[in-house]
Amino acid sequence: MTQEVVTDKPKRAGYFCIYTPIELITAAGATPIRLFKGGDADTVSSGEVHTRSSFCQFAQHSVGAFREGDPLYTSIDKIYHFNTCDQMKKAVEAIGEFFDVPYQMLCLPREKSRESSRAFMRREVEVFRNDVEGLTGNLVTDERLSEEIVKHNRARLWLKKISELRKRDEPPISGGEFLELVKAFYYLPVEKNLEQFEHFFRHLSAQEDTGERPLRIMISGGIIADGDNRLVDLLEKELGARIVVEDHCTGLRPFYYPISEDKTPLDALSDGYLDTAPCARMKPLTERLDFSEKLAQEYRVDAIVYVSLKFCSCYSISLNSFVKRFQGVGIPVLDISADYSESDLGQLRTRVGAFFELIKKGEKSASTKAA
Amino acid sequence: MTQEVVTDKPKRAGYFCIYTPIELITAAGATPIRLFKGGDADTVSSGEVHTRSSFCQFAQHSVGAFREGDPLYTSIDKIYHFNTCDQMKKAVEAIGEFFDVPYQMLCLPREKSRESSRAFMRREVEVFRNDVEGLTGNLVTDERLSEEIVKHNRARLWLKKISELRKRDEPPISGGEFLELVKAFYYLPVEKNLEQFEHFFRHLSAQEDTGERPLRIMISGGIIADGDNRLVDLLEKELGARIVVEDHCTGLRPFYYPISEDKTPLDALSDGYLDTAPCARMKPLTERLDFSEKLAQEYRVDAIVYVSLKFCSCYSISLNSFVKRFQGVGIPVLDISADYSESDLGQLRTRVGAFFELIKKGEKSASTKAA
Amino acid sequence: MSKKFIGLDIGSRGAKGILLVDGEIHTAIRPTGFNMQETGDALIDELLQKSGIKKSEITHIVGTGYGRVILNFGDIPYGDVTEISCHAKGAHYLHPNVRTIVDIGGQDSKAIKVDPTTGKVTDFVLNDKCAAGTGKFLEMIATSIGLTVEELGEISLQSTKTVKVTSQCVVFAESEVISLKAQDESQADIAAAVHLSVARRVGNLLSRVGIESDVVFTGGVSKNKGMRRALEEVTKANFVELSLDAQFAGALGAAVYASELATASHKVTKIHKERDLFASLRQDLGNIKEAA
Amino acid sequence: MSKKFIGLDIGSRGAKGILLVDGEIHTAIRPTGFNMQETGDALIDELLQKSGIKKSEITHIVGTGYGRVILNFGDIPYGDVTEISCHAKGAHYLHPNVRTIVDIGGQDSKAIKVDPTTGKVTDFVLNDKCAAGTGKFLEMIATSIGLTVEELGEISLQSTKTVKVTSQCVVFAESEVISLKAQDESQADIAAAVHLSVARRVGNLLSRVGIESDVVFTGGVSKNKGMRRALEEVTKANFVELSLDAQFAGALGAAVYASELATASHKVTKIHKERDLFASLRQDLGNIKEAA
Repeated sequence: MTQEVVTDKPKRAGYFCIYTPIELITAAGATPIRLFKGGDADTVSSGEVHTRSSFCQFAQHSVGAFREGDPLYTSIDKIYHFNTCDQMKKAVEAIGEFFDVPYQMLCLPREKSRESSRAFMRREVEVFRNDVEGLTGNLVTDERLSEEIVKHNRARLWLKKISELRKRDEPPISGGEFLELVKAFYYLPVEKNLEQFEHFFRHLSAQEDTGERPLRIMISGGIIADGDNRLVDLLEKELGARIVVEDHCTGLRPFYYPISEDKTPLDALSDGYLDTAPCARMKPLTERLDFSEKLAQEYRVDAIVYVSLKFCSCYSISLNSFVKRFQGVGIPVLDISADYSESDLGQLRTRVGAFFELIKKGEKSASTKAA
Repeated sequence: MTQEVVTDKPKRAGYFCIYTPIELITAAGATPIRLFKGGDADTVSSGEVHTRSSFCQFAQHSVGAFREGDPLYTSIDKIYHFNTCDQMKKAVEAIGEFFDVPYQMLCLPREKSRESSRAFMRREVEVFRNDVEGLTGNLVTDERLSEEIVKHNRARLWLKKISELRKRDEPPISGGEFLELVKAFYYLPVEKNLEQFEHFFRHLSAQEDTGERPLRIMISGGIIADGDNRLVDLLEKELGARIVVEDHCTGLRPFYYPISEDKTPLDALSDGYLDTAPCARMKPLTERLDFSEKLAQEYRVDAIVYVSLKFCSCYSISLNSFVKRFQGVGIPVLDISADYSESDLGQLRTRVGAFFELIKKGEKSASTKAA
Repeated sequence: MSKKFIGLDIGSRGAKGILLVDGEIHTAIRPTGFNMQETGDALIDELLQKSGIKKSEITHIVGTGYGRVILNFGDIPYGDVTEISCHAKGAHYLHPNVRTIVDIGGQDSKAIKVDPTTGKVTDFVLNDKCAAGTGKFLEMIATSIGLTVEELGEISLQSTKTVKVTSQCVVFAESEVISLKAQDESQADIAAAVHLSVARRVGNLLSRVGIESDVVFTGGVSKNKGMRRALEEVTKANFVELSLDAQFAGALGAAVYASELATASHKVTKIHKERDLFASLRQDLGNIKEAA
Repeated sequence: MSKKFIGLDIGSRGAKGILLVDGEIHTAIRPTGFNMQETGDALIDELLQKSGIKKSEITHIVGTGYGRVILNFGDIPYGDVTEISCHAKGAHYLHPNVRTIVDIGGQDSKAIKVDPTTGKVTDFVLNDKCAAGTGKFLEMIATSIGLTVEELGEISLQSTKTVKVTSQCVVFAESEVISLKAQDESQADIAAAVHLSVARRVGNLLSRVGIESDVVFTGGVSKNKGMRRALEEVTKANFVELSLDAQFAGALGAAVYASELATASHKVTKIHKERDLFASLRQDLGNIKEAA
């Protein structure tokens, strides 16, 4: 059914942000790889040569991984970047300039409610399609694209269903484990994932209860990179809480809404990605807060840990509004300002520890912020 | 000829960024005020309550000025914000949320070469027009708008002509003085400026030479706020150099290109503001570098001082490409990382001093970076 | 026989111990040594010696502070509580009307809201990843002009003229101070400026939790009179004095928690062991990530 | 009669003096006191005493460093040159093949490129507004583990195991060091990690100017052997030793500039006086800005 000529080694299209319609990449016969490694201080330090000390460490790490010759990163044939934050945009420019990686910038409008934004997004998605066609030499037909939308929807749905097992009093899968499935989505072929996710779902849904009801945590905020395990391990392995849902772009959030299978495929992608569960850079901020609250209620969380990387403008400042919202709802929020240095585990332990002491005392109406 | 009803106290529309088509504000009968004060450490400290320590001090100062009740800032009826950098965008959201200032965000596409960007900008300009009409209750007619375009073009042209007097070996106006005229453009009514600028031009162009030929400096980089005088004073008053041209958004740059008077006024504004001499957030970066080089050549500068505020992603990282470009041209560049604290005057003096020592030794091909 | 409780506050910069016997308070203090356990043992020895009580009489020990999680006292039941909860509890014990606590320590500054009926924390904000607004800031500046932190505080009270230290970063603030010195500004005025700079940052934290009276100032820096004056100036709030040296508030809170006993122990639900289910997935991921 | 030149380097953390007589070098060093002029005078007295030369015999003095601009020596001609130029000049005087200088001082780190034919600076990069990668960083860490910076350097050479200090911020790096201590890591390994952390940041500066041999290490931190080893490890470059204690490089360079005399004096073109032309504009602006 597929019409493209498959070469021996498919082109690899790298991307950082989940607003990238990867269905277009696979439909063109290329392999999408999300570049979201982080957590290593040496790589950060290497990336700082081409960025600055005031860039968030995820941006520095992303540049550093190219500079250090990370095999996954250097295997990328082209980077597609849907206009995220300033720092990542500038990081991509630096990668292009200093490591000769071709890249294409695409603009993501912020005010999704305006008709003009929607039309503009549709045009950018076309620019994107034309560009990946140029990368692989394969035309993207509507038929192929529809197939890819269906496949990716199914993979997203499996992840959502697996996540929903965490609505049980005793979640059969930990937050740390869920993140491994998320990695599979971004690193492995969708066909392979469809098999595996179904297998995981059947296995996990059959798991028996032992009657425990751990403290239920939602993680919200900015990116939790592949390799940045400290907070998750502290919460789950050391303090015995369970992360039951992630309101961030490397957890459940991007899998929440499917792409429409009824519209013409380009319209579906354009609207679907614009309307994905919003990140903090999107406007209006209330929509983002509504979604966070919806997730927190749906998963019956006891408390929220809000993480933002040091120097991240978007997530650090929207914290204030976030806290205000959840104060109203009566779910306590702990604010953590993070980086990839190893110095602050003791501080992290104290902040999370004090937060847990506060929650356990049944002060459900309290909201607690610490950074 | 004007059709709007002038109320006793015209509405004040505040804006931060020069990509805001102020002609629409005046045509609707409101008063545009550019909010670009900076330089005071106490105001910064106050603004930090609603931002974060990793926001640039201009963003913090902008929030702080509202929090401290600066009379000019608190007199603003509405803020219009054409999608600048993340930090200023978030600062505007914070001002809206915490000081109840209404604001409207507008999106400025980055890839101006694409037709889709141009169409989108045109739509955003319409949104802007509709919004200011709502603010004042006055309709903006094409006729009124054309008048305003002509008036503002004339004001811009006077500033450009005054600036061009600095092409003389002995500039009859210092860089510090030129910045005062720039302030007039942003704070005073255009009608008043038209008179004054002409008066200044006649007076300055008649000034006699004394035969001096000071060192000719171009300042490039991020914003030099109203109140942030240290660097200009150090260069001109202490070290005796002359700033002959500014490649930044509070100096000559925004006055370089006029708005077309031939197109229909909305098209003219939409294209004209998109095509203004580019700032570092615009793509492609080469266009920005081309403009910087053009200015430097036109004004025959001996050296460039590139200033970026600490935590400014856009201007800090594009520095590397900037330096590369001018290394090729043989004009030395000094890189200064600045904030509004008063601690670093000694360091600043050493850096600029060493840079001048280097230049004066005739090492014209050297490029020097310091932060 | 009355019950006897010990609270230990093993901070990164100093260790404090409190022995609580029927409302009677014994204190001990020493630098935190290389070995936290030894430091804890030494504090207990000193407390026992001062009070004439035997070790076997101790009912319960609670540890707090940086070193809290690695202590063990053999037969005596031991639990740990974070310093944030302990500071609140200690301040509440001494002054039941306290509603807001400002705690400035070496590396952290905290604004804590306390429930005046229970002494429990209802909200807290800590400084973000920046040392401006902490004791470290004062310490570095004091060292650079050849004073102790206490002297810096004392001398700041004699300030007669407003000068400014504006830099956020301790290192650059230090150079600011050096240049103020070079401009012949007096030590007193410089010291006052430094305290005001820290107080402004701490004031920002306080404005995020909301400041309610009574306000108590605790933590290592609370002995510094200049800091207190600067905080009062910035917050316009009245600070009440505790009847005990406020740097013992954490240890005292720990001792109070020891008396409440069970509160102090954590029940940790262990995470599921590594499962076979994930083994092959991990291998697939490893392959893609390592050798592309 | 031979000419005699003095170079003074009045830094924020220490003052150095060099007297240059026919290639013979006399040195003096003292802490920078409260009064820069007194410090300068005292250095000169010491140099005169050591060399047996009279003040009146001095041909020219050049000052550099933080305090350079405010000195005055009466009849003796005086000029000032920045420390960046002086470091290069001094290093070049001692070792004419030098092309790259790494200078780590208390608050600044610099990478300087030098023209080997003239000893003049052709390019330089300084650290941005962050103290990571400066001597201050080493100093704070050394203090926190009870060592001097020299001891920290010495002991780092005995490191046998790689541990990591990763935080950019001095204050947080200090807490990292405290936690490494708590994990029983040896002082030697911790010290090596701290030096490596600074060296990585300085290496970043060097990679921006491009490193060319011969490389010389100057500045206050250059006496630190651990730092030198860490820099060699990071840059893979060979560092040459100067025949004089490298912390005198700035003062020596100043003395060499003194011998080149005229180079040192600035001709400052004064800015036009405040002009009437702008007075009414300023008033208009003042009105709009103050009372809206």
